[in-house]
Amino acid sequence: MKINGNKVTSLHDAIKAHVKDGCHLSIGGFTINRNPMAAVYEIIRQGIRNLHLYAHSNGQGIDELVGAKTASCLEIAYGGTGRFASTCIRFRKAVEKKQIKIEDYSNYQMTLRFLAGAMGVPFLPTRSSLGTDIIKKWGFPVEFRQKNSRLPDRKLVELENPFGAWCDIKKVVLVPAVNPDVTIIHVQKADFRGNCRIEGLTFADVEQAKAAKILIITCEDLLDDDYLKNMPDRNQIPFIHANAVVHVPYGAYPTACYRYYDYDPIYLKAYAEKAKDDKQYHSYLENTILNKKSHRDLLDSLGRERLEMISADKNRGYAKNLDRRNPVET
Amino acid sequence: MKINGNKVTSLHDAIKAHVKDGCHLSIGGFTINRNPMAAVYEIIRQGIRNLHLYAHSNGQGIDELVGAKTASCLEIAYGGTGRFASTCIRFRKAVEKKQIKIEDYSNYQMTLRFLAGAMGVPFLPTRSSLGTDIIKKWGFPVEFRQKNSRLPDRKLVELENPFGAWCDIKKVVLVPAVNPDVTIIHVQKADFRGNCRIEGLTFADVEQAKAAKILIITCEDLLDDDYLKNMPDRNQIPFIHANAVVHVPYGAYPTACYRYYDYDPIYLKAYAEKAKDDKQYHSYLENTILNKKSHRDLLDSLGRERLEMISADKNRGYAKNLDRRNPVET
Amino acid sequence: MDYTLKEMMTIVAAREIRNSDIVFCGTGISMLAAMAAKNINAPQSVIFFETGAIDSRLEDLPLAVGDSRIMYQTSSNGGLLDSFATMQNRFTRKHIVGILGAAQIDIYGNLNSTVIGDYDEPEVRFSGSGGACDVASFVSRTIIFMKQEKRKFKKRLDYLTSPGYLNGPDGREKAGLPKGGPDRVITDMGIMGFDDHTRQMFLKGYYPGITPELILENMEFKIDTSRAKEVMAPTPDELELLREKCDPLHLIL
Amino acid sequence: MDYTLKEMMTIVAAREIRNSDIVFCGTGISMLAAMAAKNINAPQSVIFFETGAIDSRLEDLPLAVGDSRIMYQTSSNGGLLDSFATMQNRFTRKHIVGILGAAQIDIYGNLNSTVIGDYDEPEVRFSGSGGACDVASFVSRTIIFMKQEKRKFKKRLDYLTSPGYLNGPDGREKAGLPKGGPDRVITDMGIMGFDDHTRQMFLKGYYPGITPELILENMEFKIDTSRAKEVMAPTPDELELLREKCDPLHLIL
Repeated sequence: MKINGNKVTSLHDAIKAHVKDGCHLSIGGFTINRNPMAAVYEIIRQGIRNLHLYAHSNGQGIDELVGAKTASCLEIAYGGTGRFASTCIRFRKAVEKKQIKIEDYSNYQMTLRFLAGAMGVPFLPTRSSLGTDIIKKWGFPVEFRQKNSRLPDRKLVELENPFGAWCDIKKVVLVPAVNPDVTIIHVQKADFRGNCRIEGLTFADVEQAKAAKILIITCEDLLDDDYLKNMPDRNQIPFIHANAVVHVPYGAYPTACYRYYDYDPIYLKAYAEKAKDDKQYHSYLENTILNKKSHRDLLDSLGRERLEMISADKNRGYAKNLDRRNPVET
Repeated sequence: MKINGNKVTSLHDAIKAHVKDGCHLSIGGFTINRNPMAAVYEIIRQGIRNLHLYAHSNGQGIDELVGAKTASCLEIAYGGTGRFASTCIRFRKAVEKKQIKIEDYSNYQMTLRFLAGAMGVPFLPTRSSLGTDIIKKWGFPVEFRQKNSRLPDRKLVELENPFGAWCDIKKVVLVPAVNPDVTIIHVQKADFRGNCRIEGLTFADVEQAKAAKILIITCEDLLDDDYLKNMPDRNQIPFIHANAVVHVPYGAYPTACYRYYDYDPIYLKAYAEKAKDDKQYHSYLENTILNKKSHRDLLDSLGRERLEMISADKNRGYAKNLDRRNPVET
Repeated sequence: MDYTLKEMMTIVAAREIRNSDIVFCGTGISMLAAMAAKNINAPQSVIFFETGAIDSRLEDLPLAVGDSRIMYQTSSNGGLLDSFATMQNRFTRKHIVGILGAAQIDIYGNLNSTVIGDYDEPEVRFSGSGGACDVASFVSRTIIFMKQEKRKFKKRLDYLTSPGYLNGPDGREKAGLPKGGPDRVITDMGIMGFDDHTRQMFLKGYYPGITPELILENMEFKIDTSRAKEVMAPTPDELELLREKCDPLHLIL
Repeated sequence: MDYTLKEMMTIVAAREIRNSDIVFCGTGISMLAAMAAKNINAPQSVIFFETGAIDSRLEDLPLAVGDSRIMYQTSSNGGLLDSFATMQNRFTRKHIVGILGAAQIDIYGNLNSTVIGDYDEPEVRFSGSGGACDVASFVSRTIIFMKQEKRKFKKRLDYLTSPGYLNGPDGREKAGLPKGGPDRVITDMGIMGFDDHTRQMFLKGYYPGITPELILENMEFKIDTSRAKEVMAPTPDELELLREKCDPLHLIL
């Protein structure tokens, strides 16, 4: 975090300055919505390695980070993108081939872990997962945890209710806090100092943002310092948490950004198809990501019609007439 | 809670149906803002007794409930109304004369207790109050707690961090959940089913609302079932928590309601003065509250000019030119 | 009458939803079943998503629980914390029915959606819990969609992701979980319930053209079939509403 | 130069606030000190309230931390959970300075704002902690306003509401509290600091016309006065900005 001042920078510089090899990283969004994809692609382009990723159900963003071999560890609740890939393909391959270390939690547990980090407490309690293998089976063995000062010694801890049977609850599971080195989120509106307004569901972005040491914000609209203050009830993240603000229109593409654009079913379907075949996937990585200089460059290569196709209805916030039946890349 | 249907009722009927003698009650608002005062006065009029009150810093509402002898127990963080009474007068007298049992917590602890109730966990952790008398001194002795199944056996519990020194934290304080029988909040906008939109700060209203078995909502504007759904990002409490919705314009008076009206400095100052003297206070109780049939009746007796005086500027949300220097009742 | 097995499954699930239910949906057929209930037999039921949308209008079928289509005209747009708290909350959780799917299920309705094979040396990796473990832990009843296959109805799960009745009638209580658990399993052949006493799965119904024997052949463990009756085929009304109101573009059907 | 003691206290506190500070304010003089700092010496400082308002514009002086005036043109309007989390958060807490008042203080800067007399048989009951215990527990430094009276500077508190250094240099660490603690005590006679090693209060400055002896006479415990210097009186500029920009209506002054 950084308190005051103008924090606007370029995406290249924001990633270069803050996302280092071995960094503990979380990204915002959920499955096919508001993933900070421009930042994900920039991380891939800069060849960053050995990331330790924290995810609930980020979906597309995490699968691309894993596919491009930027990550060595992953703590996650769900590796899928809904109907496009009920299990993300590159994620599945990486886990099956043991190219990545994985630790499983549930969505609520991951969200509580971010909340604990944001609140400044070492853990939070829940009743979720009692009696399951999420408690019993650890992806990161205890020795691995003990050797790594950035990890808690235990995955989860069961605790008898110290208030007796208060609330008719005998036992809870404690989930350890997460404080990522860096969180990257993509929001609809931000100002120069880093005040953020998210439209539609916030997912766990607010908790992820406040739990992090460094917060990078990419935004559709970059506004001057008074605009958002005129309606502060709608701003979820105050500037005191922000380190870098980057203006990236379509920064969530190919995932959706409520009120701005929908997900691109053609891109997501094509990605899921290519991901199944290593050769095709590497050609995707080469041609669609690495050979592009920037997100703008990637968008330009798709053509304006693709972006018009996913443009959101003002009223509904998504593209009402988007053809999602059998999307085919042309 | 009650799931569906039209929940609109009268204030008299809502209080009659849900706020019983001995009931565990929490009210929304903070010091001199958005206290559900119409409901507080209705509780006093109906002569309800032995309430067990949960408060953070509700201020005016709690002081009036305590002054009118509706309550026998009070769990609270702060009994004050800012510059009008740095310690609320009737609250102070009741505690000094031991007319009420009191248990002290901090504001964050009370808020976490409501949050724990809303989340369905028996406790939440914090670092607040370690080493203080808030932990050491119990207002409710252990025997009193053990005899009362509605109270946890312990006020607070210290716990060594079960994740070692994770987050560089050795110890936390666990605060027990609160699930009031009834929470009453006053909001700017609600619909027939009980969706709520709070404008300005939410204080702890959302947590108090969701922690309760029964939620009574009083509102400035009662809207039809589609209006609030057009801008759901701004609605904090969905209808599934609501039991009764009551349309009470000026329902927070004499406390403020952001964007609608300011607090009434004349009323609050006069109240603080009268509260100091038992005789004057009882005449206030008789004439201003008990002899009035309803909140409308109380407002009418003040006259239209008083309400115009505190009418909020559209832009600022409070009465910019309100004279707050030396308010005198005329 | 012509209908697909997917249509049958969707309608059988929808029939289990009541007007007083708050329905937690995942992606795919579970979402479609919730929409079908709302359009056919339970117009007052409330559709709700783990991502934080309560009472979504769902003018168009979403393709994921993070789809912007679920954010339109809800009662409140929050985040994951809000929705899971609503499921864990002692008052609201009683009204919530969760609809889940999984890769494996056992006789007590425990679910695996994590791995096939050893956890450390997985043969097949699936998506993982997502919110499924949370929902199965918290809410008062769940409806589970499964394909009727031997490799899916397992004597022993490779990984227990989401709790059913765990290992018997007092399994949940012993583990510290709230009351609740699986209520129905809906497959492409029939529908199962759970015995009030043993908490073991039993066959409640089989679809027209299917026999209890065929169902048993497609399970690794044996269940009681003595209470099974033929399930009513979808009515023309049900089918029409499902096809025209819920998924006119055949995104899932 | 004419100025009141309240003006002096406000300006002495304001001078302690830096541009990089996030300032937690309570009601009354603490709020006025934060406004004075912002208008005089620390225009970049951020004013913030426990009720959930961050970076309030404060066009008009609020009369309570729940006053609607603090909600106008903030960076974000949240609730109590947001603001206390910001104080407890390991990254943000380091930037926060809390301004507090109390009924009693001891040599380690511990505060009582709950009762005089026995807790169970109170002679005088005060408001209680409010957010004071939370702030004093969490943030990196606090500034405390006190009246210079013997009954307020106590050898032993009747009730320890808000932690200072507890019972010595390692008091906070032993209790499990984060680093932090009282930085300054500002009275109507002078300003105190806390020794880096002993964590005991010492006299840092006395106001023009006041002597260290007079201050000691108005305290129950003795403090080191060897480092004390006369505090600079408010400058005409400071006074003008305080009077005209912060409290033109004399609501607090």
